[in-house]
Amino acid sequence: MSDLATIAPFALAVGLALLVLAVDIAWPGRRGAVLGTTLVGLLMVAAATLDVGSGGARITAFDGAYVVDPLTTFLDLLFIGIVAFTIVFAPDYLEPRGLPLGEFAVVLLFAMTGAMLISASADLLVLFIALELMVLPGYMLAGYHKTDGYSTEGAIKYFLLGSFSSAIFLFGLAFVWGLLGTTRIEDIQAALTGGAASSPALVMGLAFLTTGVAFKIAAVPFHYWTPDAYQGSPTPVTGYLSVGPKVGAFALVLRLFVEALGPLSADWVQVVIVLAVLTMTLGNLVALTQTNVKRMLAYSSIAHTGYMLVGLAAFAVGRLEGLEGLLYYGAAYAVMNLGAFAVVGAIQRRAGVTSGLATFAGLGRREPWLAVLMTLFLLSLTGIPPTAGFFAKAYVILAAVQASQAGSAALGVLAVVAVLNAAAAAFYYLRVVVYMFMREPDSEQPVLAHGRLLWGGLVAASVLTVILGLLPGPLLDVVGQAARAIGS
Amino acid sequence: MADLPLLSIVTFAPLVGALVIAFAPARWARLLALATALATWLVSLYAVTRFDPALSGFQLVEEVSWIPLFGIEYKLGTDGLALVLVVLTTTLTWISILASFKPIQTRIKEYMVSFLILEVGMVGVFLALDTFLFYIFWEVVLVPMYLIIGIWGGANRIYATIKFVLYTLVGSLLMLVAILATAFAFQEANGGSWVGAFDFEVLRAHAATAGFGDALQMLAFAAFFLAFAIKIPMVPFHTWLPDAHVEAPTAGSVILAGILLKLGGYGFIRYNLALYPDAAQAYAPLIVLLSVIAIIYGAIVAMVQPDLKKLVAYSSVSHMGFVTLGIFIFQPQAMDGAILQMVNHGLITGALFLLVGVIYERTHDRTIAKMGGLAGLTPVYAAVFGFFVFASAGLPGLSGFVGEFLALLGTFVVNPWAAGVAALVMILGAAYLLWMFQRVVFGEPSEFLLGIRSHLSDMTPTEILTLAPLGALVVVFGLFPGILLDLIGGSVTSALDAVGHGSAISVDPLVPAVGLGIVVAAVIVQLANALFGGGGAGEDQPGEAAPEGAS
Amino acid sequence: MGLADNIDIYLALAGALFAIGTFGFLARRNAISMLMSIELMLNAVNLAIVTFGAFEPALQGDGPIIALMVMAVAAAEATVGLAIVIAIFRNRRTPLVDEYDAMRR
Amino acid sequence: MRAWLYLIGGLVAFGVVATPGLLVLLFFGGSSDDVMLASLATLMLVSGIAVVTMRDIIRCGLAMIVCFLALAGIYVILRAPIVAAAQVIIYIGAISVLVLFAIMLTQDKIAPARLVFQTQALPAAIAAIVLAVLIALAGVGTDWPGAVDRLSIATVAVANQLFDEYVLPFEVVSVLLLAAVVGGVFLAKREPTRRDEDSV
Repeated sequence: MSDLATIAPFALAVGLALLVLAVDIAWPGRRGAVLGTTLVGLLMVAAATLDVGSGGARITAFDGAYVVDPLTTFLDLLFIGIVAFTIVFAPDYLEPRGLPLGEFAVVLLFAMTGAMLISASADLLVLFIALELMVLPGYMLAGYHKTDGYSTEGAIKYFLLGSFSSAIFLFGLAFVWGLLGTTRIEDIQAALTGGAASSPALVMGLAFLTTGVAFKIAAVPFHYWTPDAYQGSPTPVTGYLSVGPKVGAFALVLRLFVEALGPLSADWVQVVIVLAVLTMTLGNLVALTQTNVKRMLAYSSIAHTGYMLVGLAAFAVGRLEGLEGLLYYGAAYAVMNLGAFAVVGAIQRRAGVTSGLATFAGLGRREPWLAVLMTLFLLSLTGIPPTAGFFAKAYVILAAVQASQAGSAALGVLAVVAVLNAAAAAFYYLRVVVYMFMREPDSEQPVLAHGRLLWGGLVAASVLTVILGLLPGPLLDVVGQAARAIGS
Repeated sequence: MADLPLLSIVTFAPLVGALVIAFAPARWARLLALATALATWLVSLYAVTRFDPALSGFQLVEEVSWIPLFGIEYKLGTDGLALVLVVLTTTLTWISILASFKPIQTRIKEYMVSFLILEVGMVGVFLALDTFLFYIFWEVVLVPMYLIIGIWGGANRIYATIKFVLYTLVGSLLMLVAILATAFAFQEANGGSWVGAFDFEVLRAHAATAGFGDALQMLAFAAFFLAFAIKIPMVPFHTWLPDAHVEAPTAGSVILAGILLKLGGYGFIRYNLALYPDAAQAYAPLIVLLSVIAIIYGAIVAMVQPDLKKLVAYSSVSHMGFVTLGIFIFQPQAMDGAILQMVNHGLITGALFLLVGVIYERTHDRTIAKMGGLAGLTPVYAAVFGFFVFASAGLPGLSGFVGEFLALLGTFVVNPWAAGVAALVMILGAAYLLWMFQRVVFGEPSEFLLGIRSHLSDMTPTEILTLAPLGALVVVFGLFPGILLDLIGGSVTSALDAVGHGSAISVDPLVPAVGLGIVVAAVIVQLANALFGGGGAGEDQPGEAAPEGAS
Repeated sequence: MGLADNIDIYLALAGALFAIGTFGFLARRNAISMLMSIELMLNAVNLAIVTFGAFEPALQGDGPIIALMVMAVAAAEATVGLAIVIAIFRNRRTPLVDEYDAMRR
Repeated sequence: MRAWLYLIGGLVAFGVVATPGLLVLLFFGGSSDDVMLASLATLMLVSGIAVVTMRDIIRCGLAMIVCFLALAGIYVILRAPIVAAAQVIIYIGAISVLVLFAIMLTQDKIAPARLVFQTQALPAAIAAIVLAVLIALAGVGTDWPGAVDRLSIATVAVANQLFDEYVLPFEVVSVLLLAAVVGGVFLAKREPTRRDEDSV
């Protein structure tokens, strides 16, 4: 396959972003045109991704800087799905606030190209630039409601900490590169396997890389940008930010730590275990005290990072299931969290409505279907069967349990910490249910009309949430293939 | 007919009904729900006729591969124990739905849907033969119960529901870890193949032959035990129960006491004994001790409750203590007794909660001190109430007696001390129940009741209809416990085969002595509370008081 | 061997500049100052990269190219960052980051 | 009077920067590169510290330009003239100008720099010093494989490599810049719409 054919999905995605930009300039303010172009284009990108990845083999291009394997295909499709959901949920929120959809779609698509490239990187330089391509649009999206003080405040904090962590990450990258003399992931892996001497510079480089990545996935104690950025952003953006960049950052972790630095897993797994415990526990504890649903979901997304790190830790001590669990968790989390944020956004359809808990009071009576769907997403986030969130959590815990029986006692502790956290999380997720069904609103709130697109997206998300919980088989196969691509 | 997936129908018929109700007009919700519950009940009765008690092992098994990667299956099957409990469930469900017709006046549709989904979960727990499937049903039970208490419950319902959910989730999630660990241990032993790793029958066979490792057994047993002990509930994991009962609507209480508590006892017999027999032996003395404490503690705390519903709730703690005692003494009679006790407690306590509901409907109060002289005001009610109070107190000839008696008999063989203490409590139980009955029913009509004389009608035909089948069963099972014993004989034998018949757990006489000491201390605290604090067992923290009144 | 031929000197310099930038980021309260600090950090990275390129034959041609790429990334970051600074200044009339605390109140 | 102060200040600054170079010359007898490096390094660090400590943010911006210039000089010593050129064009020509522009736009006279530092300035300083020492130690403590004398880098070779081995990152960087421009224009564009604070 020629280089160009191999990067077709990425090239198409870039082309799509430009096309949407052109459409928006040619017919300013035509939401339908933007939406249609974007969704059809995303379908084509997805088709190209499937086509390129259909062989299931590992294909490289550009002298081995670009790679397509089942992991790439899985992650690319996941990103495309995330962006598609975000685009579908966005208009209902943007329209009443007078925010344009065109630029939103363009910037979002650029972010998607970055995320797609991360998962296809076989070179540290490409990996870094792809990372920037994913996060820079994120900063802009966070500040998308630019006349709103909260949105810009979140954006500047997100930007400053993001850039700071990028610099740290890059410094670590430079040292690894200088020490091993190559930026190709394969070569790094080979050099490390071949016993490249462990030196102070390598340890330091590793420390910088870990810190930078911990910022990107918002692991405690590097999480403090999350709540402000999430709460301030326009709600559809929050949904995207809590899922897209997180999955993207985990893609980075997989390519960098699991693949390139895989031979050093014994060194970094200790850090991952500590991070996982801190992240789950503190994320949950702080989420418990929140009275704003958006902020609560932000902190809970920190906790979910912790569960995913459990999978990573289990993989690092030798269980492939950990990696599979991590990927499954990523997909499940994307669906249920986007759904939950979509409901929050739908409630805020009228400009001026906050996402405080009080807004949810009486929703069960006011808009029963919305409340029922929200309940489903919240139950899934809690991890109650038969939902996607349950199976994902069970999978990750299974991996940790396996690892602990294989002799790693720390993983056993991690599994127990994870389930206790899941139980604690029930408290704040169910509190929203309490407000929706068991509290009467302080003031009368009007029933809102929601777009058909929003309903379509919500139904799709809820159906996926249930299917991923009840019939995990097909996705398990995909995830297994993806995990074996880098983890064997 | 033989090919009909009978158990799946019993399990999922309520779900179908729930879906229909969700999309049907609200005014049909009640009748549709009742029809669904009755149909399910009839199917479950038909399943009983298809069941052959003479055969050992599981019957009517249905098996479909579900998540082949891990050997997880959709597998249902039943033995006598499960079948008895399923029929108890389907029976109480339709009675509860019928009993909810009048009390539940808001969001009827949502209520009926929740109730039917609850039934799916409960029946599924009893019938699942795959540990993963079992866990899913186990958690499915949680959500509708949460909604039933949280939406249609009393003033302090939000506090109660959160407590209920957190207790239950902590236990069940640790159980999930244990389920996964067990499956993985099996997979390792099985040469890396996942086939059968979640299949209960395969696991049980493995436990009986090769056996699981000691460390796994001890930890996994503890995790399962915690989940079930919270559900049953055993002292000291019981504190959610009084809150949940007090706040739950009547039908919720009936199901909670009648079925949900049995999930714990069923779990002990089905999973703890069969999968981790060595650990069961090791833990048994401790559990017997806890059981004796629960029996005494529950009875004494019940005695000082000022609230009718709380009294019945605490009596449940005491009665369920006989169940755990009977199970973990590893004696055939005792286990027979434990299972009978589960069924009978379901019938009797269910009825008692219904009766408390009847009086609450009329008076909007449950304080014992405000009652009195009901015998004169509502004679039918007083008579029915008396019947079930006597049944609960263990009057010979009624079913409550049989279970407790058998459990004590079995215990006596192994551990006369424990049996002796528990027997004393039977008398105590009679005492507090009869004292309560005396205060409520006899004597002069109280000021309070006279004040609302006009609302104080006697029982309606619907109410009698809900209680009549329970009463009939109490008499039948009291006189002919053999019906049940025949059905469950196979289950008891196989459970005891796993763990070792009548294994001589020599419980030190110290054990009941220590238990008695703890209880005496508890009694003093309770009495002090009752005298000076006016409150209950220290569990009525103010909690998260809901701003609005009961709905 | 002369001072300028010692790789450690350059790396120490890079480290010092990186640390200065880190200090600036953590200690300053003005958004633009923080952005400038980040630029210092990125320059430190570049110095390290060019150093590796200059001292290791295997990386001879790669150092400058990677450094150029990093510069381009820095330019993109600065564009976005300053755009956000201007947008927030329109709302809040202050560039001091620690006064952006509306959501914690 | 004022002019004299500036002159003296300039002399002192020159002295600070030139002294290390002279010292190197005197004590180590270093080559011209060594002398240049010592002076430029000093200039870079001093101006870098000025960037993060000075009260007036406009002067911080100017100090940053000096810092970048010194760094460009160091790149020349490292025999990477193309990077030095890019440093001047991109960092000084584009980024610094952009920063100064933003400073002019946003510095309000009513918001003087009362407090330059956050409360955690002292711990941050300690952390930074520890960090610098650690990085230096890590560099010194590592035996860099294949480290030889400084190599000259032929510009033509760089160009060839850029469009051969590095064509993918090159293209992606262009996409990145495009994305930044699109978003930057949207964010910085003044909207006619109202100012509202509601979305939280």
